[in-house]
This record gives sequence, C-alpha cells and structure tokens, in this order.
Amino acid sequence: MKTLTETMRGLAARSPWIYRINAGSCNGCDVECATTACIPRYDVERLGCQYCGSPRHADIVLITGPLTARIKDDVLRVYAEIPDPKVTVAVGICPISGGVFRESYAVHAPMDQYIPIDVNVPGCPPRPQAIIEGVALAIDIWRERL
Amino acid sequence: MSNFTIPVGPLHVALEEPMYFRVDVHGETVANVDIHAGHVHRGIEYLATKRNIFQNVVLTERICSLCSNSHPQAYSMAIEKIAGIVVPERAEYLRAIADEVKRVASHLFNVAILAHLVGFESLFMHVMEIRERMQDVKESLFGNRMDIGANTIGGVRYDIDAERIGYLEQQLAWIENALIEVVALYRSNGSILGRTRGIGVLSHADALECGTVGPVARASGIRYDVRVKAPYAAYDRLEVPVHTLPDGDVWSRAMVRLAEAQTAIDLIRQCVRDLPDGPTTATTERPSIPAGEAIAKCEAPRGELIYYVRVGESPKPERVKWRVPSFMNWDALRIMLRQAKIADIAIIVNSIDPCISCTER
Amino acid sequence: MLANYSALFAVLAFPGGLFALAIGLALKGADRRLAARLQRRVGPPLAQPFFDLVKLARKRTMVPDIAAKPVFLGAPLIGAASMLLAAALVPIAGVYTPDPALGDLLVLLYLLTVPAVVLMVSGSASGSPFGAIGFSREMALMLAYEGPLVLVVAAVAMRTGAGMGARVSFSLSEIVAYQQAHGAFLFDPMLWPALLAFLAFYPANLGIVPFDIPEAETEVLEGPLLEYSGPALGLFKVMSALKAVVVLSLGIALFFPMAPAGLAGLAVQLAKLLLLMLLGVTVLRVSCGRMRIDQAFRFFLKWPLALSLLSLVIVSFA
Amino acid sequence: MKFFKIFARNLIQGPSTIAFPFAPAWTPERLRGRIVFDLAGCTGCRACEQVCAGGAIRFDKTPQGLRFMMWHNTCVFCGLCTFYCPTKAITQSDDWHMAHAAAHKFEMAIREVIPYTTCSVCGLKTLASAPNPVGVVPPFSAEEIEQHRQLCAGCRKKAMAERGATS
Amino acid sequence: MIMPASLEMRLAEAAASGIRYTSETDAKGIACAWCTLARAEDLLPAAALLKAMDARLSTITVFQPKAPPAAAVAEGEEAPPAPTFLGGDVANDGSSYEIDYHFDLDGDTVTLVAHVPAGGAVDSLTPLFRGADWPEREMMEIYAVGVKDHPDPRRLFLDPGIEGAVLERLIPLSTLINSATTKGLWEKIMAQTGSPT
Repeated sequence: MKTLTETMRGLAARSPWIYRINAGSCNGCDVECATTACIPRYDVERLGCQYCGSPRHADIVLITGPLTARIKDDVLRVYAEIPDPKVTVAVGICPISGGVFRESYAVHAPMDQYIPIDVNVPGCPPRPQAIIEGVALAIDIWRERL
Repeated sequence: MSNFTIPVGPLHVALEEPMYFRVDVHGETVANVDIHAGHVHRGIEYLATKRNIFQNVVLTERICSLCSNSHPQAYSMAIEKIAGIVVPERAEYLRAIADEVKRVASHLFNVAILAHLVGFESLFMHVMEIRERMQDVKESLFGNRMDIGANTIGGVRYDIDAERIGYLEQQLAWIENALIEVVALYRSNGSILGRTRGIGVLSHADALECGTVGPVARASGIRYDVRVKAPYAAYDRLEVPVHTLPDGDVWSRAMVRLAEAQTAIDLIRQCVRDLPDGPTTATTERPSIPAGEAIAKCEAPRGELIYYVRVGESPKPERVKWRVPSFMNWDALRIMLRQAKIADIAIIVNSIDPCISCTER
Repeated sequence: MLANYSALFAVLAFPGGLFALAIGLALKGADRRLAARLQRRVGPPLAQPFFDLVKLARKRTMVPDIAAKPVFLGAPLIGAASMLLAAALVPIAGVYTPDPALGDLLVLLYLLTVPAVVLMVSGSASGSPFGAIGFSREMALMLAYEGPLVLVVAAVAMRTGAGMGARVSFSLSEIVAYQQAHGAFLFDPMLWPALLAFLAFYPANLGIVPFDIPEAETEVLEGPLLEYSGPALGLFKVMSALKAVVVLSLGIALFFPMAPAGLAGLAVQLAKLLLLMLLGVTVLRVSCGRMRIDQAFRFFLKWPLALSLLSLVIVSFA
Repeated sequence: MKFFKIFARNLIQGPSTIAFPFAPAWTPERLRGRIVFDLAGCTGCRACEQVCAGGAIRFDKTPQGLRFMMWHNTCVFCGLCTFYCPTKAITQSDDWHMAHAAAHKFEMAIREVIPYTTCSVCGLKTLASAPNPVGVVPPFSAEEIEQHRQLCAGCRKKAMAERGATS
Repeated sequence: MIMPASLEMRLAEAAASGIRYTSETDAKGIACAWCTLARAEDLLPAAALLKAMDARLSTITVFQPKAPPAAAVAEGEEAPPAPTFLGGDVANDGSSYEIDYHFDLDGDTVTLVAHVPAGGAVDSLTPLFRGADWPEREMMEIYAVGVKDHPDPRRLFLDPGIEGAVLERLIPLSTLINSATTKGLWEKIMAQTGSPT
C-alpha cells in the first residue's frame, strides 16, 4: 500500500503548475519568468509545468518585485487563495531583500516577513536558466510536501 | 444585457504588470473605465535623492527593465550637461547601439504579447524566439539580458571588438530575415487583422490633445521622434527614418513597432560601420559634479523620455524628476477603450505598450 | 456483434468509463505533444494529462466564500457523469453497438449540451465576475453552434431514413449500419455541406482556439474554471477528456464509420480518433488566434448554419 | 497560410529547446554573475561601497582590520564596483548558479578582513593593503608588492617616489 | 527645431509681472530655455502663449530649493530682508516650492518656472493641457502644494496608507515598521556566516 502511495506521489510530482505574482517588479524578472514559462527554448512544459491563469490551480508560485505598499494586501490575498501544498520561489533580489528599493517608504520587502519563501533565485534579473534551476529546486521541495 | 462592474487586475494574467481598472460593462461592451494606479510605486524619486549621483545610474536603470537603457542614458546626459563633460565620439556610437538593441527587444516583446492576447500562442512563441536572439546579443555584449548596464557618467562601460562585431552582425542578419517573415504575417494573418484592425482607435486630434509620444503617437500620424527632433548620442550622424501610419488602431501601433525594429537593425549596422576609434569614457575615475540643473531627453522604446536633474553641493542630487512615455499615453487609453468589447480590453491596453513600473516609479 | 453488453459495463468500463477516459487522456497528451513539436518545443510526456489528474486528486478543493457550495461542487460531477453516459451511446463500427435502452441520437444531443450548461452553472455559482462573463459567452456560443449541429444531425438522419425507407432515423446504430452497407456519408456530396458545418461545430464544442472564448485565459482568466481547484478541477479535466472522445466518435459515426470487426475495428477507431485529434484539433488550435464572441456568433450564423441548412434541404428534396 | 510553412520548418528542424537542467547551459563569457573578491588586491579605498546602488557592499573597522562584506542577495550585478575599482580587486565571474533554499539566504555572502600590520619603516599601525601599482614603471615584482604591503600610506608614497614611480 | 528668436519678448509680454529668461543651445543645436516668472499668477497666460505655439506639456517638476546661506550680519546693523525669488514676494527660505513646467517645442525645451510659498497653491493647467492632469495630481501627493480648480484632485500613485507629501517630510524611514534596514541585514549576515571576525 505504501509503495502505491509513493508511486502516486511520484506521478503527481510530475505536474507542477506555475503561477506568477508580480509584487511591484520593474518588469525584468517578470519578463524573464514569462520567457522561461512560455518560449520554446526553455519549454518548461517538458518538466510537466504548466502556466496557469488562476491562483487556485497553482502549485509553484513565482514571486517577483519588492512588495509595494499598494499591492501588499492583494498579494497576500492571492497567496492565500493558492491551495496547499504549495512552494514559493522568490525570483530576483527584490523580494529577497528589497534590492535597490530597500528603505523606500513605499516598499515592504523582504517578502519573507509576510509569506513563507522556500527558494531564492538572486539576480537582477536572473537569467531564465537560473529561474529553471530555482523551479527545479522548488519541485524537489514540493514532492516532499505532496 | 446586464450592466456590471468587473475589476481588471491588479494581478491579472493578461497584464504583464499590476494595474487596476474598474470597468463598467454593458453586456460585452465597455461603458466606463476608471484607472487606479500606484501598484508599482516604489518611491524611486525619493530614493534618488537619498543615493549619490553614481548610485543613481544603477537605480534609474531599475525603474523599468524594458526601457532600462534609456533611463541611465538620459540621466547620464543630464549630469554630463551639468558638469560640462564631453562624451567621446566612440561612446556616442556605442550608446546608440545599446539603445537600438534594447529597442528591437522591447518592440518584439510587445508585438509578441499582442499575439498572446489574441490567443495565437504559436505566433507568440515564434516572435519571442526571435527576440531571444536579441537577448543573446545583450547577454554576450553587455553581460545581462535585461539591465544591460551600458551607460555611465561620461560614456559607456562596454566596448566591442572585431570578434564581437562579427557575432553581432551574424545575429542581426538572422533577426532581419526572421523579421521580414513576421511583418508579412502581421500584415496578412486573418486572426491578427480580425482582432486588431479598427480596434482601440486614437484619432490624430485626440493623440495631439493627449500629448501622446512614441509609437502610439506615430501610429496616429504624429511625426515626432526625439532621435530626429532633438538628436542625442550619435543620432545626429545617423539616418533615422520616422515611421508613421494614419489609422491609430491597435494594428497600426504594432506595425509601427515592427517597422521600428527593422529600422533599429539598420541603425546598429550604421553605427558599427561608422564606429570611430578612441576612448569609451571621458574619464576613468569618478568625475566631480558641480551644482547645477539640466534637462535631457531621449527616445525610449515607448517614446520620449525626459529627465530633469538638479545637483547641489552634496554628492546626492537635490531633485531627480523624469517623465516616461507611458505616463502620457495612459490618458489616451481612456479614449481608446470607449465602447470597446471586454475581449479587447487587454489587447488595447497592451497596444500602448504600457510600462507601469516606469509610470509609477 | 457484441450486442449483449450490460449497459452498466458500457457506461463504466467499455466503451465509456475507464476506456474512454484513458483514450481521452491519451488524445490530450498526443495533442499537447504535437502542438509542442509544431512550435519547436519538446513538449510534455504523453501521459502528462494523467499526471495532472493524479496531482489534482491530491490537492485540496477550495470553495470560495461567496459560492453556492452544493451547486459549485455538484456541477462538475454532473458534467463528468453525463459524458460517461454519452460515451456509451456512440457505436463503434464492428466493435460496439449501444443498447437501445440507453438512448438514441437525440439523447446524445441533449447530453452533449450538458458540459456547456455545467460550465455556465459553475461559472455563475462561483460568484466571480469572470465566471459570469464566461457564463454569458458560453451561452452565446452554445446558441450559435447548437443550431447547426441539430441541422447536421437531422440531415444525416433524413439521409439514412430515406435510404432505409423510413422518413428519418435517429438511431446511431442504424446510421452506422446503413453506411457500412451503402458507403460512408463522407463520400456523399449531398452531405458535404453538413460535414463542413460539423467541422466548424466540434472545435467550438471542445472549446479550443479559435472558439475558446468562454475560457479565454487572457480575457476572462479561464472563466468558469477560475475558482476551481483540486479534485473538482480534476473532474472538469475528466469531463473535457471524455467529451473529446464523444464528439470525435460522433463525427466518425456520422460520416465515416467504416471499420473491420473485432479488435482490428477497435484499432481502426483509435487511429481515426488520433488522426482527427491531431489534424482537426491540434493543427487548428495552433495555427490561429481567438475570435471575439460577436465574431464567432456571426460566423456560426453565417456559415455552418447555412451549410447545414443547405444539406438538409438537398436531402429532403432528393 | 504562411504559418503552415513555419510549422513544416519547425517539424523538420526539431525542437529548439535547450537541454538544461539535464545538461549544462550555455554561458556567455561576459555574463555578469557572482561577485569575486580578491583580498590581496584590495586597497580599502571603498570606492565600490560608494557606488553600490543596492547597498550590497559594506566596509567596517574591527580590531583585526578592515572588514569587507558583500551580500549577493541584494546585489544587482550591475558591475559598477568592478568598473570603478582602481585595482580590479572586485570582479564578477560568469557563475549564475545562485538559486538556493531560502534557509541559506544569509549565507550568500563574502566576508574578508584586510588585517592590520605595523609599518615596517615608521612602526605605525596600518592596513596590510595592496599598494597601487597602476602606472608604475617598471612594474612591481611580487616581492616588491609584498614589501610595499607592509608600509603605511605615507611611507609607501615616499618609497614610490624614491623608486621614481608615478602613480 | 529652431526656437523663435522672439520667444523671450513674447513671453515677457504675456507675463506682465516680469520674467528672467535664459537660453542655451547645445553642441547638437538643441535649444533649452528657462523662463522664471516673477509671479505665479502669470503662469496661465504664459502657458497659453506656448499652447498657441503648438507646444506640448512634457512634465512638471516640483521641489523645494535650498535657501542660500545667510549673509553675515555685522553687529548693530539691521539684518537684510530675507531673500526672495526674482525679487518677488515668495521667500527663498527653503520651504517655498519651485515648480518647473517643461514644454516641448518641436524638440526644443522651454521651462516655465513658478514659485509658490509654503502652503500656497498654483493654477491648474488642465484647461489648456489635458496632459497636466496626472502630473498635477502627483505634485499634490508628493508635496504639500495645492493646485487650484483641479478637476480630479484624488491621489494618483500613493497608497492611502502612506502619509502624504512624501518628498517633503523627513521620512522616519519606513524601516521603522519594516525590518529591511540595511543595518539589520548585516547583523543577520554576520550571525549566519560564522566566526565573529
């Protein structure tokens, strides 16, 4: 019985769906996330990833941006809508530490004060390969939680 | 047919960036649009007065990663004006190259997103793959795919040698061929034409009234391009054609962008051909900047970008203010969205190539 | 003829139920794989839709606070069940003839509208404005494509009826049998307009580009499915996989049911399904963009309706 | 119908997908990645700290010497530190493999101390930092650099002048 | 691209209370003119003149210029009157606002400069230039300067949770509510990177 559960978990882990939250990013990480998720050269679909339009379908969340004051509540609300188990990846240095925007009156970085972050992908912006690396790390974590 | 209000955004899959509209609809038709801004407001104007003049070169680059070359360029130009620094000629050409490389990538991104919004995923991927070649160029020449870090006060931070020029020309030739095919597709494809012709029209008069700039203005027949009207860098020595179209619809804006991407390739070639020898920066050390104020303008991919910088006695500027092209084009959106269909909202919004992170700073 | 299947077995195991689901998922996998190749990508493994289902089964179903819970959760169940039943109604030439007790073509037509209705109901039950827009679009689109479908079916039924000496025949088994005896309708010029109308109908019914308007991700964020998660979303995936099998099998039964008997017949049926899926669905959906709802509505009123009507008129005067 | 030509070409050419993460990825030579700090080359002029927009570089005095710290999680990889570093003691490698579990967030740092030494001429407490050999003719040998490292700023200036070097 | 030579004269006519006009042309032939108005009331007529010349409003910059250093006052002498902008009635004391209206004249730039005392207000340019709407709204939220008769004086970018006039206040860095201070970060890095050196 245990092996069956294990097998099912293994199969399920091959279907990580990705959702992207832009928490006030400068576009850089955001465009790179879109590039990673959508274009043939990086084709994350071969890893079973699918880009979804609704937070309710998501398994892996890519967060970009330094969490601006105006977007904070929306981000927290959307994050809560994502069903468990989920894994969160902070893409770029803004969500990790605030980057160049740290100490602005309108910025609430770092993100991990409000949302549990599992994987960090530093870079400004990180290249798509680095984002894939982060997603691969996230899938490993996610498999354990599934 | 019922009336109701739908929220578009702030976190919406069709919008690259968080923005928020409250759209009152009557059935499938838009009755009224209220724009709520500020989701990407990071207080950068405040931060710019807390960082020193040199840190600001990098800070301004992070205002937006799609126009990330134009910001430090205009900022550096303003500082150079204040300090009376003369940029070496080679650096002026290298600045133009960096500008045009970014323009190709930025325009292709916007045109690709248009295909994505129309639901034409194959075309989206096809155009993004072409853009990816330009990303490779950026990564190979500058070391980063988005924030290329080409500019510094007094010149540029990168140089190209014969080997890199060879690589650049090889990539340009490939992209040029691919673009010819893409332009033909956007001209003739039924799905694209059916969803973009006659949609989101901005008349010439409205475009003038709103003070629109960049491809949005040029697609409505306004012949204004900073590279021609107020040349900077090497543009006074280059031949820059200005592309305009009369109709002012979504399709025209896409076609103007595609034409400009093709022109940009030609401009890079002109720069490489005429590239003079010499230093790439006025000084290798950090120059001292006296007190003063200056205005500088440049043509970002989305249109005219203007910087005002005022420096006092301290190493930190007293005031840095900039206005990005999207800031002016936003207002025109309200006109374009009048009587639009719900299905077209995202397409019309995308057609001004909105740069929220630029606009809200 | 293996006519003595118990109806329950037909609905739950073969040719409906597990069998249809497996075929449906495999077809979806093949569709995604080919689409990827056409777009210069590697694409997911063939079993990806199956992995997705397993994953969804392990996730939590969240019900929005403002949703009507029983309707919200009941709707996908009804949708999946209706398609299970529908899959048992379509004959496979040489392999399977449905029990007349299960119902005929008219029942199948009704069942085929259920998924659309389910999407409408769930869209409005979720309480999201996008669900509501999805609702109205689904309704408009259904109004547009149901008419031509009924006319297509009527034309085929009349053609069969006329051939068999009756006025009309709404029995799919008879339609299949008639074609096996007298040649496929695919080669009957009188029914060519109807065939064209059917080719316009099924992408709309399957909700693929250019007719995925109610679920358009970039416009209404997947519309009715926006609020669904976990097993409930999985049921929608099941429904959609089964529907693909039902609609494509219906097309085969209506226009080209020719096949040998026994296992070879089953193989031929699968090959036909795969071909239809790849050529009709995949190539279509990757080679164009989405229509606007008003464009789609006008398109259906103009072409498929006229074509199916034309066939009907020709058949009834022939 | 132009698109079918593209499809045919795509099928013939095969996927353009890169093998990463199952095989190494292409990295351009100039890629601005992980920061590399060469302690021996640093003069402690703090130019990098002053131009760093992300506040990723910090110098502070400790009893042992001048401490250099750099944190990759707030570094924008702009390269301004390298550009303005007079001795190129701070450079950027092409290493972009920096994704890490969030628990290791604060370990993504560089921490080095330029130790204090006693000036071998005047006995003053001074930083054992690199002399600035830029433009010195003839160039310094490794031995000379090591000797100059043991001098305070004033004595080094004198020694350089005696050597007839201009810097 | 060539700025009319008569611009200074025409601006002086339009702005009745007087102007100070400077203009420079850079190496590439692009002109940049600054026209400081003695009184902010002259703003609308001056802007109307530019509008008639088909100028486009590029943007508006507002800031508080630093006061010039106070002149040393000899004992027994009366302190000189506080300095004002262009001899007008707005004190150059570090709290008044300078508002720069940047116009584009077919590639050239003309800037109208108006001064407003602390707590003062300036006329809205929206009747002349539709595009003045957002810059003026932004001006009101980042400084405590008013705009008379603005059609839509709501906040533009600032979240309601942030106190207004952000560029004016000495912000007790949001760092107080938010652990992102650079100092705090370095302490954590030190704690996690091992030995205390």
